[in-house]
Amino acid sequence: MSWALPLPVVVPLIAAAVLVATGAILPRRVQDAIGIAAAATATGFALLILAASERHDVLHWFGGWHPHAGLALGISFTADPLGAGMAALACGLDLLVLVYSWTYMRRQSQTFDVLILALGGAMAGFALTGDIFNMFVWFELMGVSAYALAGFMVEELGPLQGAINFAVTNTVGAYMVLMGIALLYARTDALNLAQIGRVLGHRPADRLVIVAFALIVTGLMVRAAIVPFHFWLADAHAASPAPVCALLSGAMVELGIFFIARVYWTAFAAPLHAHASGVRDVLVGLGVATALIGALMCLLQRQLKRLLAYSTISQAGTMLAGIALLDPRSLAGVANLVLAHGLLKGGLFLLCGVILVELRHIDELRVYGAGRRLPWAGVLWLLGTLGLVGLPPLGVFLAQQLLYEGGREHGFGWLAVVGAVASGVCAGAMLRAGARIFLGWGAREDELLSPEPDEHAPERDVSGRPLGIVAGIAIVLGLAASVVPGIEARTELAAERFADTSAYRAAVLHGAAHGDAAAHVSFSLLGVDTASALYGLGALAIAAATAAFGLWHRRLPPRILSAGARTLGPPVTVIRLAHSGIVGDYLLWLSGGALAVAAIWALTL
Amino acid sequence: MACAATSVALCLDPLRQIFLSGVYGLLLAVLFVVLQAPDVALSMLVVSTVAYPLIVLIAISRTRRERGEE
Amino acid sequence: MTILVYAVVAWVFAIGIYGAIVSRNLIHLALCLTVTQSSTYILLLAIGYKHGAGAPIFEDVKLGTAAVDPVVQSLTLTDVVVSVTVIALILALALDVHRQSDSIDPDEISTLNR
Amino acid sequence: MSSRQRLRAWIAAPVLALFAAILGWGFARAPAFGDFHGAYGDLLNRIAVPQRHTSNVVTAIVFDYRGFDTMGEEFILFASVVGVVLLLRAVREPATGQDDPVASDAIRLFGIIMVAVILVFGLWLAAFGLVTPGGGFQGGVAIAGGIVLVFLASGYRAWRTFGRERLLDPFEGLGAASYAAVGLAALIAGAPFLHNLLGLGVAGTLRSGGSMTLLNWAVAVEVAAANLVLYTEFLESYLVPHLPRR
Repeated sequence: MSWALPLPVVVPLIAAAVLVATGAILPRRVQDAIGIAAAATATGFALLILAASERHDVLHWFGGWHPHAGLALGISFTADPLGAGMAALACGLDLLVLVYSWTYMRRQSQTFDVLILALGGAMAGFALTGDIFNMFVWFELMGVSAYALAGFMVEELGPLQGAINFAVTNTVGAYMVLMGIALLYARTDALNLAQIGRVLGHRPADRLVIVAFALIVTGLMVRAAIVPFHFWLADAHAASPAPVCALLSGAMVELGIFFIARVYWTAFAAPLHAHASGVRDVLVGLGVATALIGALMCLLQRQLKRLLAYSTISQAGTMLAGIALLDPRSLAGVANLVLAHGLLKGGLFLLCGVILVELRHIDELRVYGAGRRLPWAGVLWLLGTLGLVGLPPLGVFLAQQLLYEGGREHGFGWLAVVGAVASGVCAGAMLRAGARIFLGWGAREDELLSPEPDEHAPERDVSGRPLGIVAGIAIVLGLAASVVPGIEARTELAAERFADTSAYRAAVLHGAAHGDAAAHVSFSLLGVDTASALYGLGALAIAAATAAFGLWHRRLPPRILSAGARTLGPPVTVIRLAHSGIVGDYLLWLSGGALAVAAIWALTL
Repeated sequence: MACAATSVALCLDPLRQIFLSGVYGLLLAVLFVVLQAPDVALSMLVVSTVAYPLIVLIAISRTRRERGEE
Repeated sequence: MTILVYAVVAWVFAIGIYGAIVSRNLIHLALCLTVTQSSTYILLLAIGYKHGAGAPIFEDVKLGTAAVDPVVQSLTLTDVVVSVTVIALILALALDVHRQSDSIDPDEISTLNR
Repeated sequence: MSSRQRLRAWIAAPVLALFAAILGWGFARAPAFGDFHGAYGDLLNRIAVPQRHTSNVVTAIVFDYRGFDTMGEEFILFASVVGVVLLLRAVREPATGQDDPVASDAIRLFGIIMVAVILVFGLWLAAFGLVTPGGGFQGGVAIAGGIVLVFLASGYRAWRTFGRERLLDPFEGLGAASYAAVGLAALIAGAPFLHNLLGLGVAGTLRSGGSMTLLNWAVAVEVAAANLVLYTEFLESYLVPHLPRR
């Protein structure tokens, strides 16, 4: 299978280049078809690689430069099930987005397809690479194509500003990553992750390793939208076309999280072993802060894409907290969360596009009640929301069950409560918006929500129904992600392999088979744990209460309302004001956050 | 080096800044030659003398001109 | 010498970001980012430098002569390309912003006030 | 300067000073300046010339040992140029009756001579990349600069007829695609991606390095075309009269 590894990356990239080269010759529809075919091929190969990697890691040494006496000469792709799964998810979403754009972006220029393909190829490369500088290259390619896509609607100021904030903050993040890579090279003479891990493992971490780790993790956290590096995400999402949001939220943010895990396990686990609790505390803290602040901001939005964007931030916080537990079981949970969330959130963003096409606005107060004529869209919205809250046993439920179990083992049992509250509040905001739009419930005005510039709808003659089918596919797949027979055992096995650093090294540097070809993976059905089911139902209750409050808070007794406003008002206002949309502010937050992370680790490790 | 970088970053007038950044690019190129990296020095040279000034100057004049018109 | 070199790298990195934070002009901001990025070039090349060694080009030089590290140089080359592309994109965005609002001051164009 | 900006500047200064201090604190454990002995680089310095028949080890790394990075890098350039085209499309409405910005014949002649010099220099840079410093990227940027000067010297109208969509885009796409295609060819032939299949030639000559030569020229084409698209787009945005905003 080794030969197939470059293909999920190379096929979309070649297709992108061919589309540009033939731009003046081929009609638009043929070009779209080429793009879809390329994305489908890439997805197919990614799934093949995933299947093959279940038995043992698949390696590809570019240029045929196999390691020379354990010293990596060239660049390797290393596919383990989690990496290959990430690649498959990214390619699959890329394919869905291209199919969706066949209708949605009908009048737009072909450059849209080109950039989507480049973004897809870059994401696959990022997921598969085993070389840290190569990771940086894909990081930048993802970034460059995504910045341009975020600024796609150049006729409006909002998207441009969102794209600038996105580009500037992520560029600074990339420089931090690069600086960390340079430091690692100074210490280890290596760029291959396995080799870096081997050299670093010789002695405990010193200042240089700590600073390098802080820089790399900070840079990745910018991409992963972790508080206080998250500001760009909502601005970029609020303004990008819906299919672009689906890719950014569904796969790109998660890739940032994924690589934090990758770089920790392959390179830093051994030298930082003695300090694991210090690393864990900082990252869990950031994750929890992200989950809660994301949820709070989510509650305050009325523009649907911005609302979903903050829900992504909140989920990214849960993912980071899960990874920060540094334990294979939680890692399996995060992997399941990435899969289910990626599909569900991708589908929900695509659904936003449907709402925009059919109802001409995506502001929940403006389209109040107008969704009554689109009952199927309302059902999809409800299904997506239930999937995201983790209604047992669907959607992200399995992920949360694994995360809770992992958290309990490390004395972080309270994480379960935080997770339930965060996902409950986000889902509550989504239920509230859905109830306003599709049922016409609640008040027409809501002074709690932030006014936002609305989005101009695309062409009038686009029908929402085919778009809705694509969105529906993503949502249904996301709902089913938990209940695929055997998925729990498989991800747990995959996560254990992911965390088995020494076997990874032996596989990469000495060609040893990594993974147990004979491992029996059962196709057992998901066992629902009572405690997790209770947490899931609790989150659902929180969601219902939040939604009800959002819809009918004016009916509460005035005394309660004013007391609530006095206590909660000031902190909420402060958090709101921090999201100023000014790039200088965001950079200041970024450097302050980087300073804090580096300083805490420098002082405690 | 540090002084040149500082002056580029803190120079608030865009036109003067692009001039300074050209000088900074040249300085970097010289430094790279000293560090025995002729390949990098060459690309720094072509980038900082051809690519940046062209697009940045165009961007500056575009934004200037219109402000003058109104 | 060692301390001086690394201090310069840290300084250049920070001053570039500082310039970007206080920037009142997106074009200025883009050039500040190039300054930040230049610190990574210096760091990479400084890491690979060896006293008394030549360039890693063996045209008229006997093979086996001491040469500085070639890997960091190839990384820096990639880095230079990346910087051009990012600058071009930000400038293009700045031009569009200017067309919409007649301003390229990031503080003036904020429409996303919540 | 608004109070908000002043406040930002005052907070930023200590934050970044501390950040620089932490960076320096970590850097202090890096190898002493001038005293680096990286096993990776040393090994490549020893084996690259005999294995790859190129005298420039950096180029051997760029196009062979780590050629895949370079492919990614080409696509970064490619994607960003596509992005610039996308972003500037609104600024780029058809313009009417542009005058030539340069009027004097003497200037034109001088320009054309300069251009010839730069073009030759660019081609030389690109061609000898495997032997001496330089290579596809540096050569490509220089060539693009030269061509821009041709058209600036000989009048803008000539430049417009040059045509981005009909001429430049195909070159840009083909440059990027052919780099990947060279890699894919190796894969189809049953070797790893980007494996150097062609004969390596004699070290120090133009035809050394096997498929690295192809990759080098693919990069040169891609970079030159990409830069030209970039300049065209920015020039267009400059020359097109100010359109009323919506």
